[in-house]
Amino acid sequence: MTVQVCADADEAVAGIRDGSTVLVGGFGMAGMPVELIDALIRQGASELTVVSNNAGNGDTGLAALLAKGRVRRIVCSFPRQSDSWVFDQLYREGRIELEVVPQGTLAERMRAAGAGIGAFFSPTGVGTPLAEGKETREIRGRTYVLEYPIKGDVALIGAHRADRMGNLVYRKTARNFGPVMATAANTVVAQVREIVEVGAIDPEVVVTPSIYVDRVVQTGVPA
Amino acid sequence: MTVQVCADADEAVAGIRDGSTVLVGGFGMAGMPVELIDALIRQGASELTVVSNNAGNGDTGLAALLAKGRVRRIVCSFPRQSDSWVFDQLYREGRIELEVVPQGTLAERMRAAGAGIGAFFSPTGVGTPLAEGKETREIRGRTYVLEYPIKGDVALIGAHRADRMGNLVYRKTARNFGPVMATAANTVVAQVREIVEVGAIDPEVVVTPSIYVDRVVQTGVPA
Amino acid sequence: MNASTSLVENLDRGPLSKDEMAALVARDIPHGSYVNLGIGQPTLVADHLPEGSGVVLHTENGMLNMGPAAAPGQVDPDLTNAGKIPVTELPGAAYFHHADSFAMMRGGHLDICVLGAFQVSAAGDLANWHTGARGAIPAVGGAMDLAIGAKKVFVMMTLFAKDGSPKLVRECSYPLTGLGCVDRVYTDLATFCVGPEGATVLETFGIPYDVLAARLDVPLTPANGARILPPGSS
Amino acid sequence: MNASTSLVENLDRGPLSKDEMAALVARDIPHGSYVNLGIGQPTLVADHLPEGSGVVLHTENGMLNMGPAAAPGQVDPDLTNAGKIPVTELPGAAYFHHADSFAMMRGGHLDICVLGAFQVSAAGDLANWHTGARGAIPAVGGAMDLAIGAKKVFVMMTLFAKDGSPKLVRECSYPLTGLGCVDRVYTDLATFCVGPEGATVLETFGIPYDVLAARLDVPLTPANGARILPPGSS
Repeated sequence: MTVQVCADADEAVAGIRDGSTVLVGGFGMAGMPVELIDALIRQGASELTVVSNNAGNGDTGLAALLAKGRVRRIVCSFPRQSDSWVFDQLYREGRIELEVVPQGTLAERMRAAGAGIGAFFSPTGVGTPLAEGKETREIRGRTYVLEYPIKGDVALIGAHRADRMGNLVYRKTARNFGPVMATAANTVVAQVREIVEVGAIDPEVVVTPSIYVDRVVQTGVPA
Repeated sequence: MTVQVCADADEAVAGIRDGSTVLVGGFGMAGMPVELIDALIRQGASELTVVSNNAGNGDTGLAALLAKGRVRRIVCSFPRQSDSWVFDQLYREGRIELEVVPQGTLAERMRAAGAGIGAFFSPTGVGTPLAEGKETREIRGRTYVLEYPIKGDVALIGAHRADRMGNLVYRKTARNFGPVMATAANTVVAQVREIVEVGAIDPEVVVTPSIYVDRVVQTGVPA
Repeated sequence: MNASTSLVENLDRGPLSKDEMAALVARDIPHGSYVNLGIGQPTLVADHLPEGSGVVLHTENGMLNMGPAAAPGQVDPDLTNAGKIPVTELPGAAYFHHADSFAMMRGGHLDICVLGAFQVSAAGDLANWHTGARGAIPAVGGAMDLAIGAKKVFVMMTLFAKDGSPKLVRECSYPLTGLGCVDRVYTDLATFCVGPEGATVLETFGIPYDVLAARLDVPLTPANGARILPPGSS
Repeated sequence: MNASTSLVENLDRGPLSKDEMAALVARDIPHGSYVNLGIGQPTLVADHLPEGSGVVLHTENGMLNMGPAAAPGQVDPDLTNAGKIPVTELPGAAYFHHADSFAMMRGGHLDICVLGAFQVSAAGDLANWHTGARGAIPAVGGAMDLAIGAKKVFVMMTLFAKDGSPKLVRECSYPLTGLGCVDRVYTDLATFCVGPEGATVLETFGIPYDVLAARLDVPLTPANGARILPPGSS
């Protein structure tokens, strides 16, 4: 359906419910939808499950959301970083649940959700603690572990540019999880540096087609 | 490894062995690697399994390869077309095996081969003759059928432009199966309309990164 | 029109032409929908979408916001629809590869697809790819992916085959395309909702409900349990 | 160097510095390889690739043909490596999203990846993501995908931990990253092939083979069953 071009980040995150699963784009700060996360803090939804590569850096963005006690559970590949003190403390105090997922499995499980795949056999993690309790199968001489989709109620992503239909392009390695998460959530919200007219993005270079995008908001300065 | 920039289509298809599985790009004529197929006919490999969306049109390209009796088995979604008389006759005479695969399953099975996925549960085809004999499973209330990867020994694809490293871009709907097949074969051969210097393709718009491409050949006229 | 509206018997018009059926389908596509139109008759629906409908057309061979068929001078062999017919692109279009295109379909992102059919069952089973005839060459294309992928599946077909047999049936006798996947059936004589609750008649065209029901070997319910003749009907 | 070469005991040099180990790894990367260098020590390998090596670096966060770390004036927050360090792009680069990047890894398209390790077993099992210590926060990142995905996995590590325990072991005691995935181990004291046949010593540095073997609790074989002192060695 037609994309909603929002006046500000608060409008863009309106209606997110307590208990939602929120996919949050970015790899470190590249592609991190900081303004949307700040708006989500103001919006107030709690008991969230957050799916993101990391578990927050420093005291802003995802770390600030965690610090407010809004996140019940985090699904990520790499929570522990030099500046992940907010998460570290919550985790050590038993105030947040953690599911560690290999990074490629995290991406592929979201892709599966977006692509209508019910489950898939992955070679990643076989024989490791992260495959414990999971179904395994030998296929053509190799062992695989069965992985299930991760679907979001909401995805918050950062992109470089949107047109007014919702087509998105990204910039350099800030692309990372954005295009995958955009396929894997019921409501996809993108913050972008600039919104351009329909037709201003070459159809050959669109990375996230408009069909996936529900709301866009321009934040910060066009690059 | 470093891409081989070939002098002509014959060099590009050299070494394809009898009995190979050959992925052939294109949807109808858009993206069809006609010059590579013609070279494959001259090259002489036989007993081939061909994986392609269609089973040849008219008397040229894939149809000509079939007419020469080089193809033992074809895996495709839509063999029967108004101008598929070469295939139709071979099939009715029992001289070619046919595996019909839903188009999206065909694409996804090749993607799985390229992405290291051992098998995946798809909702497509459940309860239909094309799922007969396949393992099914109910996951979260929906029934899925288990599908396995399709891997090629060789992929022959058509693209619009290559740089001398092997990065590829396509044009409009001629993109179709090319990018997927490029991930799914041991040797990937691309015919392109023009070969440009390294650096002449914007890294943001590369569709098939060089890592997937083994040989490129310039055919026809740059558009 | 939705299933809670009462049955309307249009006795002053019908059977509908293909274009009239296409116009009915077009009327039921909400503003801004992402839609895939199957090869053949469903393609006609595009001609009946009103100016400013905001409807975005998907083609399985890797494009969103496909435009009309190419005029003779516009033909670009790199730009075709699923039927291999040269088409055009509209502003805001996007191209993508086949795995992405079918991920979009299978993943439930298309709002509506419109397909032709050999048979549809009251439960919404679809048969539209293979007559099962001996010697026929099977060819499925993207039909199975569309049937199970789109949020809503609309079928456009004549209600009776050339031999007079009904195409809305208790159980499909032709090989299936998908199980319980059809939501709405648009025919020359009537429109139906189908699904787990069975078949509901929404509108008839040139035939009273009772006559229609007698010609079909399918338990039918009139929409909303009521039957309404539009004003001016005989 | 390949495993059919006879063992070389370099008694005039070693233990190797990190840079010397990185240079050894760089020497063994064939021209034109597509390579992923893990976070930390493996990053040093890039500095030892010769001009014109044709090696293309992959970073898991979605890029091929990554260039060196960004100089202070070049920093672009949209362009980092897997360690979140600002980097640069080389001509012929390509960007792609995370699912595509890990499909590339898992699908076996990278020729070589170079990783650090806590432990490697003689069979090639790798432990490099988690010490298993109580209270430690697990964080795996892309290590498991790289370990099972790349055609060849090279490990760079010191042969002994700070507490003196060997890191080349019969069985890893730390939680595994991957089973039987490591091909080559580069350490300060020796280089090894590991795998189903067990551990083979290719070269030693500053330590004779016999002394090395006595310090490890792993059955070892000298490469090609023969031991060769290079000319000029004492």
